[in-house]
Amino acid sequence: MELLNSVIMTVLRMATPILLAGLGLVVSERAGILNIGTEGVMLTGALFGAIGSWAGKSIWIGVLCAVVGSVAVNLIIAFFSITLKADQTVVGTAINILAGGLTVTVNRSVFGIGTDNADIPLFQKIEIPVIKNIPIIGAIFSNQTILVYIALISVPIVSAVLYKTNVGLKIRSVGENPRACDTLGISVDRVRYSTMFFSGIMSGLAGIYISLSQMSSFTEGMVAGRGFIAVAAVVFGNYTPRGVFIAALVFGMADSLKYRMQASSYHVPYQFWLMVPYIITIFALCLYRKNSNKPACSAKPYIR
Amino acid sequence: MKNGKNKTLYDPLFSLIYAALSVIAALIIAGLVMKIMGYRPLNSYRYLLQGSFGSINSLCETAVKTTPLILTAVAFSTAFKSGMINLGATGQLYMGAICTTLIATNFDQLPRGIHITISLLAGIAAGALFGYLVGLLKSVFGASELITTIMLNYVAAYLVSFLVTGPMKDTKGSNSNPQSCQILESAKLPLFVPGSRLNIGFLIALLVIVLYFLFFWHTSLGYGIRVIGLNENTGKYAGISKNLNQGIAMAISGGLAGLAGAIEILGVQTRLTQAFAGDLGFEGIAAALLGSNSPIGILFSSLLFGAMSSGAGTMEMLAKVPNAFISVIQGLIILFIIGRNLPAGKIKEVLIKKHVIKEEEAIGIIE
Amino acid sequence: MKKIKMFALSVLLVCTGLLGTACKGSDNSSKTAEAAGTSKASGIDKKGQKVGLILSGSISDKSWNYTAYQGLQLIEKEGAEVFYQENVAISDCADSIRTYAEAGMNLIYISSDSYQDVVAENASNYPDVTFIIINGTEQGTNYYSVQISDEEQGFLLGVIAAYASDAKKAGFVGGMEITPIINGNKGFEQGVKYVNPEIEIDSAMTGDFLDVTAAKEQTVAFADAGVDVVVPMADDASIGVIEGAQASGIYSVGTGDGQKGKGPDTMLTAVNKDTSVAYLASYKQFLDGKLSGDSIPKYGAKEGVVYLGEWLPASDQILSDDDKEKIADVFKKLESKEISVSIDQS
Amino acid sequence: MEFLQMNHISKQFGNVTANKDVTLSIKKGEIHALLGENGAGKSTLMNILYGMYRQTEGEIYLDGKKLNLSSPQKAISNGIGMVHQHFMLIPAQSVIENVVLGLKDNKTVLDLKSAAAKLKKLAETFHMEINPWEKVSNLSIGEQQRVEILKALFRGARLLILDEPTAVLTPQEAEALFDVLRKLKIEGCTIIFISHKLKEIMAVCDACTVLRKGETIKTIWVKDIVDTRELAELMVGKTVELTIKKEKTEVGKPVLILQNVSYQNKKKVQVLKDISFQVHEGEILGVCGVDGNGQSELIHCITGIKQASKGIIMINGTDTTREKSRKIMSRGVAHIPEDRQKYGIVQEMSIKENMILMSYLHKPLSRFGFLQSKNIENYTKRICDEFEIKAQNTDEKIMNLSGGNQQKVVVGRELSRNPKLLIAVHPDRGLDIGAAKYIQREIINTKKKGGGVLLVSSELDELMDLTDRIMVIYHGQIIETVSTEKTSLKELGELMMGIKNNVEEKNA
Repeated sequence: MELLNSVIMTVLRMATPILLAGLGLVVSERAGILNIGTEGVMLTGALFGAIGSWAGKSIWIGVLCAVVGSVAVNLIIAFFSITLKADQTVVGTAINILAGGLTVTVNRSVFGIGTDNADIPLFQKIEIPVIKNIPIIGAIFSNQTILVYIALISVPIVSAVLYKTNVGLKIRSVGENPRACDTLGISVDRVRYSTMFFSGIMSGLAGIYISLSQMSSFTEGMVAGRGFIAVAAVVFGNYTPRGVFIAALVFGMADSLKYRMQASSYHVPYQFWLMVPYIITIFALCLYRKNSNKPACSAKPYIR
Repeated sequence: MKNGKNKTLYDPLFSLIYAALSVIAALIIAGLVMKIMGYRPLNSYRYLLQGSFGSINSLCETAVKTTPLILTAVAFSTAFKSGMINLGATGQLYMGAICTTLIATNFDQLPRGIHITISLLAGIAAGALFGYLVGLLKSVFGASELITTIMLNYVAAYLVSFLVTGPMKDTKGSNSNPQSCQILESAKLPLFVPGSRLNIGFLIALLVIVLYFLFFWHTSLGYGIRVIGLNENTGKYAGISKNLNQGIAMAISGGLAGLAGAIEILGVQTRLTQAFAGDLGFEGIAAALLGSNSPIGILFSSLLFGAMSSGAGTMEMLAKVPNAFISVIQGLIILFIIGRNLPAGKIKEVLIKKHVIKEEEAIGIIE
Repeated sequence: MKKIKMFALSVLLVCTGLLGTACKGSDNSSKTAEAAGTSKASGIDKKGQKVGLILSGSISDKSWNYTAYQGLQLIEKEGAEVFYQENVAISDCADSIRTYAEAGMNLIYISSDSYQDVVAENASNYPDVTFIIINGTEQGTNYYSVQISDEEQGFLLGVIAAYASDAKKAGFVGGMEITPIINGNKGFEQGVKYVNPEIEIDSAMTGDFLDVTAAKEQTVAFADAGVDVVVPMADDASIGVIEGAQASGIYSVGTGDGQKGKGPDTMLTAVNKDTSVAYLASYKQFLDGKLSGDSIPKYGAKEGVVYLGEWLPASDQILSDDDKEKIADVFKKLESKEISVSIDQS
Repeated sequence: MEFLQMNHISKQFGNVTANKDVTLSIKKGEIHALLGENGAGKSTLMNILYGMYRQTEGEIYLDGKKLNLSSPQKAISNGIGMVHQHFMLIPAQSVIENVVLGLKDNKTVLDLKSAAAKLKKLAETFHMEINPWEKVSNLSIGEQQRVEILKALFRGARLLILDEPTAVLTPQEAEALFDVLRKLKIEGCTIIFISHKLKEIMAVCDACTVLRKGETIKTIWVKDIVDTRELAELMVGKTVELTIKKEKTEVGKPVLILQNVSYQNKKKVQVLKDISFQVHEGEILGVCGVDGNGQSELIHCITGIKQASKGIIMINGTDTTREKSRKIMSRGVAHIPEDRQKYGIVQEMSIKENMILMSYLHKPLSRFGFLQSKNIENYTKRICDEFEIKAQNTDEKIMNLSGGNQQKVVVGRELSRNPKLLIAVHPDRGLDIGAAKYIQREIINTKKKGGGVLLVSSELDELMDLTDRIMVIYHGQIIETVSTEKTSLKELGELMMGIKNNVEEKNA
């Protein structure tokens, strides 16, 4: 039982950053933006969160900085891909390269190079009074940091916003048929910019989760491909929040399996466990061919 | 449709000037950032230059670094010409490197020339197959190459990691790092300038640029691929198969990336290690875009990026600017290049608006 | 309107960056200025020496490369002008050596034995330059090796872990399978067996020195498998092991005092390995012309490279004073070379 | 007082005049037809009314109020709704979502249920059956059109513009649509009905304004029309003076034979039904019909872009039914495609590169897989001279050429291959008179050289000028083949509108 709890907790921990970023991406991808640059955006969030929390002596200032940093980078991507109609892949690639270099440099000039971790306020684990006492669920769902709860709660919220609200309808429509939206008086660019704003917030949270919840400081290159995985999770999850949730769990599961397998005596080389999620994504991509929710105008700039 | 402004915008000379301006602008902004961070930009740039062009040796190093960039850039451009965006150069490069290493660490009876040739061919073949797989996934299942290539990058990287920690691990060496055995002498690429690391790989890369030019502008197959990439409908009308040509282009693209991996192994690395390619794949994409997929453009932009990464070491070693800063400069250069759409976008917008109107007119006429 | 928003945001972005920079500001700029300037060293010999360091990882790894960097800083205090390059790929090492040699370095430190072949091949091209390979096994006319006793650190870790394990199951989380880690692991096994041959040992490599998350999850997985004491040897990622132990409520022994903040309730102590001592010592030998190719010096407990950290509060829960004394005793025996740890057996 | 009054509207695109001093007045509660040939300016006029384009000159009054329609939103808020020929729907979403999309008074959380109830009620008022929760992609074309109409009505449209609404409908669906329109009229809605099908206009409209070449010709009451032929004449206008001399040539053996060819598209709609005909050497066979009656599919089947689902196609005595287009093209077939921008050329390529599109695999342009630049250059120069293509040099990008010159490149490329069979689809659409006449002469030349020509056009004048025989296609069937000498514009106009031979009845 304890083992199960622990496995589930690992899965949750590993899944959270992918889930957070993925939920943001679902929204912007539904509006027709394929954001390869998420990796760089998350890195920025991770670093800015650490800086903010350290300089402001409060985790909440950290959260604010992470969000501001990520949103800013995401809006740069938006500016290039929406206003300048640049190729979204290219913009994303450029941002990844840029952020990779900039975070290293900024990190060093801010935190210096030392063993003494600067004293960074971190996320505190939260105990939820009632749930805490329920046997299994209590162990899993109580005593996590707030971002895990935000990620979990965001799944139904994002789902509701996408499918039940006026804004959500606009977002989905803009990705499907921008021209039709234009004839109905919806500003395609404005909707797309807003989704990039939101996705920036989520990527920022994902970033600071990695640096200050999963870990306790920023280290260089710490996002380690999770941004790309988040992009893949959206495809794998067939562009729905619930799907992204499942995808994030699968990715988290594969990650946790890797450690379990090393700790046990099964010796399937861990690299193969690590490959699994990527291969599953490719399979998912092939299978969704007919029933894909992929927006019809994904990754295409709208030119009036 | 005749638009003077538009014409000048795509003029090669204009492109060259624009690219040069982008580089300068990126350097200025990066310099400012450096200044803010407490480094000395001018001093750093001096070392950057010294490290890339300062001596025969630095020139050779620049050429060494340029070699895989040219190959991955041409790989990206080849796929791009057929309308495919191949973000998988990294993975294809690894697959090439694996197969090359397998051949190059075995078969010690082979004469040198043959051993090298077979090793290179193995790399090309492995990369080509991996690239073709992407084309196949697209034509059969409609899976977007954007995602599949990124996913396959990881698969290949983990495969390398598995091989060098497991089956291909060097158990006889002086240290126990996860790496393959050293390749045999008979498979090492001959040096081009003795005493440096510059090997004939650079010549191969230059040859590839020439072949790239010949292929797309002077062969029937290349021409057909370009038609598909530029206008699928016209291709259909002329009976040029989209699936076939995109598959061929992806295979060539993957093969070139595989060749990059092969040359790295045979000429530079001499053994397979984890993550030895680093960001080569993505830098190749950047070089291709910077050179707007033209042979000359790719040559110059690869040289630029190659010079940067060869100078980066010197800049770091002697001006103490972190290596990572080169990425900042590269990222900025790409962004400035895309910024070209700023004026072009506006003009295009007008053009396309006109076109749309025409289209709607046409629709009005048709039905 | 859009543009104004964008502008405002970019200003914010820059400001946040600046805020951070400013906080560090003065400290940082003085560092670079100092590096370029001269020092007030005493001996004539010491002045104007140029020392380069080639690193396999990042100096911010808070471990191997960081202590190497600290060693370089100690050397700088001795009056030398110092330079370093991080994340040098093996294939680029030759080029780095050339650049340093051409820039007039007198001494070049090579931080890892993975570059050994390259150094052996290239050293003769630069007869005026001296090379020191950390953890190397070969010597030549102008290159020398200096070894760090990773096994002694591992041994001590093993001893402590053995005393602290109730479940008779101890875990070792390594980064990648490279020489120092492998030696450390061998030492660890001997240390555990030294105390109690019946204790079961679980070892795992995360395959990465940077992926802190991987190290943490590996530790949690160990805990689930019944391990109740765990030790890290994964450079940057070691923190993850301490955090993982804290999270799953098992004990850990750190590899640096700096890690204690990550395991307030479960970290017992640290067995430090400060390679900077070795750097400084070998530099002094270099200055005095005492570097010799006869035998390879090994820096361990005796030389002050490996040393026991202070006992942390958590240690009182599981270790009796008697245990602690025994551990201190083992350390003394290591210092006096009464116990020698072998790396030959596998 | 007129409900809608458009005064002296002119619209200029560059140097093309789409509308010239058009005046349109419509009474409240009227179904008003806008009749005209393709390119007569109907769509442009309506797009101006819907705020998509700004008129160059002229004023619009609705209910006595002057309107400034700078965007579709403005038009919508003034009670103008438009059902575009290409539906502006989002297939992946449900009907009700499509209907409420972008409504001004939407609440933050959508109340789709009450909206659906409202929609249902609205639909019932007009005897339309619709399931608000069905995904649009699952609906038939007719149902989708209903959604479009409801979308407009839901937004309170008082004036509804229907752009060629029956073009995509089956006769039954069209009948249902007419019922809806009549009902709408009773409820006080004003409707503008764009069409060139006389029968429909007679059936459902109150008045009709005829446009020709961007100008208003006449507005008449439908009840005053005694003979529909009168309308056809108004629409088509007087025959343009013949400048091309038709010469009799020897008609030889058949180069193209179709036997009972049928084609079903992906949506399982029977687009072509049992088509049989022959084209002989030295003959031009015209295909006449309103666009969208199966012409494109017919051409695609012959040229191998699509595969016929039934029947046999023979070219020069070989069965090519299952052959790919490249093979077919190499059998001496030339094809001038319908939309040169989309199909005929590659904009980003040079003249030279566009010139070799069909023959880049063959000697002397290619040898051992290598393109022979010298031969290509000479080849291109020769064609440019021969076909009077005006360009600075052969390396010029084709997008920098005028539309006429672009088309000349296509025509030159195709005709210089000395085709035994030429398939030309709207070869002079969108060209100025000079270029159009030039291309027409070239088509005649092909015939003189002994080639057979299949010419698809919706311009009757062109067909009368060029062809020997004319085949009329209607709803995917050949309903009549006439000898050009013995027919008249009037007869053709009636045939293509399905008046003379009532096909629908024949089908039933």
